[in-house]
Amino acid sequence: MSHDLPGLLDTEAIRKDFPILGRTVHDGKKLVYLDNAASSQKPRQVLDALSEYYERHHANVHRGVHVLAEEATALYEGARDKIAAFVNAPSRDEVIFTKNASESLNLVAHMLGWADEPYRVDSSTEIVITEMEHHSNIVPWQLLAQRTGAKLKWFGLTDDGRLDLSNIDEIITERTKVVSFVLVSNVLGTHNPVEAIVRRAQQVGALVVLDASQAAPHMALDVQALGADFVAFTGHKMLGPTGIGVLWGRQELLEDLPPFLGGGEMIETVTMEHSTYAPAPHKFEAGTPPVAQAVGLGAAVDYLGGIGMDRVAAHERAITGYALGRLAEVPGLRIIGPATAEDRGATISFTLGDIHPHDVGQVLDEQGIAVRVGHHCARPVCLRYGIPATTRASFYLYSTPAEVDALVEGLEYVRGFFG
Amino acid sequence: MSHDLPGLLDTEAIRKDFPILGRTVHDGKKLVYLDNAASSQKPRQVLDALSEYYERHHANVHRGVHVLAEEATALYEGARDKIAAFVNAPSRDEVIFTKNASESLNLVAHMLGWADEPYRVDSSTEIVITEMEHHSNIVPWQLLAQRTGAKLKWFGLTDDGRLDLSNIDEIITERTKVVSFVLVSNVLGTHNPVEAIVRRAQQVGALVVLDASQAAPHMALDVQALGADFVAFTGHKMLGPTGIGVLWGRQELLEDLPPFLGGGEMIETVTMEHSTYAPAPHKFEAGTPPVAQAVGLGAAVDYLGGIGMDRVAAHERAITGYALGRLAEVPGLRIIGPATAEDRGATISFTLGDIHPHDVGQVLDEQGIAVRVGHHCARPVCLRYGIPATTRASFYLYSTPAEVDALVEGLEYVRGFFG
Amino acid sequence: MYQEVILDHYKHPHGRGLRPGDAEVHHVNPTCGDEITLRVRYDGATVADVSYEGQGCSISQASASVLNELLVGKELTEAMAVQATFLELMQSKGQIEPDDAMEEVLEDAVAFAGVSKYPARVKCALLSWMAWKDATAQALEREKL
Amino acid sequence: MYQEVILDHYKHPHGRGLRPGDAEVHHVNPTCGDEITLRVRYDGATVADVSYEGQGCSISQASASVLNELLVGKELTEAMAVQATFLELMQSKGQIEPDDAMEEVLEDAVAFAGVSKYPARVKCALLSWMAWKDATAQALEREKL
Ligand SMILES: Cc1ncc(COP(=O)(O)O)c(C=O)c1O
Ligand SMILES: Cc1ncc(COP(=O)(O)O)c(C=O)c1O
Repeated sequence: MSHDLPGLLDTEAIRKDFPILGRTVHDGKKLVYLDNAASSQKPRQVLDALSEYYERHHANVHRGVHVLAEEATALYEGARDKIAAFVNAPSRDEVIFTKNASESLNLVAHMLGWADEPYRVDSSTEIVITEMEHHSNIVPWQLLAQRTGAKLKWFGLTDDGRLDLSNIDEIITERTKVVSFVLVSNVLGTHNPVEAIVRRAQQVGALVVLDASQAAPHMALDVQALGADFVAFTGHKMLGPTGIGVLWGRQELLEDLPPFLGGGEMIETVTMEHSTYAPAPHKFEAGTPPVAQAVGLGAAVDYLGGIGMDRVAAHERAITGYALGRLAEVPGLRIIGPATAEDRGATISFTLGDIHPHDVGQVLDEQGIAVRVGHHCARPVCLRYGIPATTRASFYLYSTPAEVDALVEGLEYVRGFFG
Repeated sequence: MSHDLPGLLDTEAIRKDFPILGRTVHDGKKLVYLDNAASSQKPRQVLDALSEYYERHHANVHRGVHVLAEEATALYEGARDKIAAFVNAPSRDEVIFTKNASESLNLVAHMLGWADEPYRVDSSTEIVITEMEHHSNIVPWQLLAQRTGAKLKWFGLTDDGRLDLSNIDEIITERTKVVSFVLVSNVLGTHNPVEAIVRRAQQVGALVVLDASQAAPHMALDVQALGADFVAFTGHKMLGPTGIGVLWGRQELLEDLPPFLGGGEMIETVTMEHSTYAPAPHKFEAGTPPVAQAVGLGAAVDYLGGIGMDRVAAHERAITGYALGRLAEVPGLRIIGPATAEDRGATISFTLGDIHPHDVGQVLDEQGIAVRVGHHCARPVCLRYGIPATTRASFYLYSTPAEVDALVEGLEYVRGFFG
Repeated sequence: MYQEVILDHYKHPHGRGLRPGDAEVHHVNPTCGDEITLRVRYDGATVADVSYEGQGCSISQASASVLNELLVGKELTEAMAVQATFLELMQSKGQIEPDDAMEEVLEDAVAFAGVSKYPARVKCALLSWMAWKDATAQALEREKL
Repeated sequence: MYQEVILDHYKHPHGRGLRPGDAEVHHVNPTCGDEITLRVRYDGATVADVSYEGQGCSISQASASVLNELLVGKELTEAMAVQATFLELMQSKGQIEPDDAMEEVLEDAVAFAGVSKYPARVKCALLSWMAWKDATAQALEREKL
């Protein structure tokens, strides 16, 4: 198999940075890790940043007048600067650290539920999402709708895995307070058109929330160019540690909207009767923050920035194109989502005849190939396409064409096994 | 200075496990870390568990059928088993991982705000806290009170830093739905009497929430013996990583109470119209959990368990007694909180004449001594005692009598400097 | 994990399809979306029929087929004992090596021993057995009324 | 950080105490609980008085004393320039080595250069200066009405 794909990164060098990629499983089988949409692996540089932090600088942040507290604070707030630069935020104070993307999205939903006008979601208003959302961008809005009486509406999907925007003017109306949707789907791989939705939302004065969990790891993100009001993503999918997520929000909104979690760090002054709150981002960061995890995420975006997000995207485009081509050769394989590399990410879901994805995944695993199977926390997508589940292979900057070949061979073996 | 204190641990051996304790600051001054109530340092064993996790086993947990996902899930759920054993929980399913103690406490407040009867907090009901709470156990209840119309009441403090329970029957009444209080104060060091409060709460059918953030690191915790309904604590203060907290809750309550954050992992089944939720603990763990942090916290409780929490407590009792004695020698020093080692933790707050704590802390820092200064996220305590702030020295299992001596010498120097 | 016996039951399931019964349940495995609708019919204390329909992986399908083969015709108490033994085996995390006595009780179902090593798949194997237990409880409940 | 000048101002503060003024503000440093109540009085465009009371560390107390010494008697525009220069110095993270020109503007206040290296203390040093700016804005606002 010749792999002369334009745009590929030097994966041989990159893979050396990721200790786990050298692992073997099932008695010596080389690990082929194709579960990056669930979580990425971590380079040595991120692990070193974590160790260095704990071995040399750890203390609780803010308020401290001793050396360690000052160092820890500088590292934590320095990580905020790095993330702000990574997504081109106009201000560092617009970057809120959360525990994961799910918390980021819940945070927005809660703020809007308790907000004053003009942001308040109540029983006279509507919330818009889409049928391709991750549960983390469905359930918070269902809860908000139940608790406020607001109506939840959504965009449907076309047969080829794209948002159906044909009825956009009926879905997003004068009653719409917020439109929340995924930038890149974690099941279909679809890269959604932001501009059309933002334009319509702005017409009716609705806020726009972007779930960029599957975008931030894979492409240059520019929150100013996107035009959304909030952008959420999660550290562990972009080479960072578990236990950290990000919510970017427009400064004016963060000033106007009420806090969510209450506690240390988010206050200005507290009496038993009444408290006032610190300015954003601290207003939204109650309690001791994920300090080490922010430092680790800072190292992760340094690593990604060092390579260049455009080169990461080009690499994944090449791998995705190659994978789509090779998967098309496998008899009985049906891609769930866009069949071409255009406007899609490096996540490919498929079914294989009537072999259940669990069985596909298990037999692939026996060959050392790690894919994810199930509904990928986006069950409505499966319902929409009338399937119980999919098998999903997802790539990242360290993925190689040889791994695509291994997947295809593995699938042939699966077919034989259950044939 | 002879230090023949009964109960001391072999700190020489223990300190070797903590890389940061070998650090020097300010051009070669030995670090004397007395800011443990803010956050503890981490032993090598915890850092190794983190590295090992990321280098060998990381994947997203649950739902995966590949080796890494199974290993990561086993490690994550194994950490839950360890925590459950550490606090003697009747069931592992009662242990919820959060991002910190603040989230744990907010989680309870939100559950009660959206609960059905008999738990529901609304405008006809009352919430009880105390004047010695950390902001993280004040603000969530203030927010809940504001949003539901419930009335917030609290126990006051006696002059010697203890809860004033003389009016317990007026404070906790038939209208009380929940009583939330700190087991060991992070400012005063006071160890509060649980039994009397639990008894009265049970009389009136109120739930009891314990903020054990300053207890779990320092003594054997037995949630069954405590008799509370919820117990919250935080990983970073007990040798664990940042980014993880715990909420223990009674199984029946966790079954009955509504979810808080919505998203992946916390659902049973999702359609666009409606979702059902997984059983606890997953119902309360939306999104990718702090997997590595749970593993690290598991290693931390292994470390603590290896030494034995009773021995940790004895060590700290010895250090505290010694420190209280030596601090009494410093002219102008006033202890804020119980002046004897009885029913108190290893956290000592004080003022030094009219030298502002900021200045005390800064000049101590120049000598390598790290203490915390300010209101320690418990401003009402300062208001109660009519002081702007305190200086706080807090000890842990690696603290030595020699460090107490260094503190006392440092304070003498401070007095001279501003004298 | 994929013993011949399992693959056989998967490819040629026993008693599949829904037939009249005394109680019906619908169980879902939320972690993977496997679903089963299962009906039980009792003839006095005898398991007269277990009929089912559903979608799922080979493990969950084969397990339902084995269940049908094993339990239909048995006395309820005996069937309960089989269910309990199967549950014990599946929750053993690969620690139980089925002995002759167990094989006698479980027959084809011992082939699932290997599955117990895979926590993510144990639920697949148990789906129909849990559904059966639930449906049986409902049928008994109704009897009483 | 603790220059002689700073300790002197701390031990012997200038102009402390509240006297009549055109506007009063109350500022708090939430990170440490330092508080100041500050009044300004203007005589046309001249800073006639800055009176204050509060509690705080040596840095915040000395800084208020220096402010009083420096600004009282100055024309508003000049006082504004001093405030801006002090702000710049304090936000320099220890990167600015005050030159003669700066010393001429800031006089005793240059002693705070060292404080700018300590992020947790910068707010202490700025507390009174921010309060002064705020009070001045209020006084001017009122003038206009
Ligand atoms: C008594 C007490 N409660 C709650 C907390 C909050 O813990 P965290 O900041 O980890 O949420 C702390 C520590 O800051 C504390 O000392
Ligand atoms: C599109 C999308 N949104 C949200 C999430 C939730 O991220 P997390 O689990 O880190 O909260 C994920 C990943 O699980 C995702 O793929």
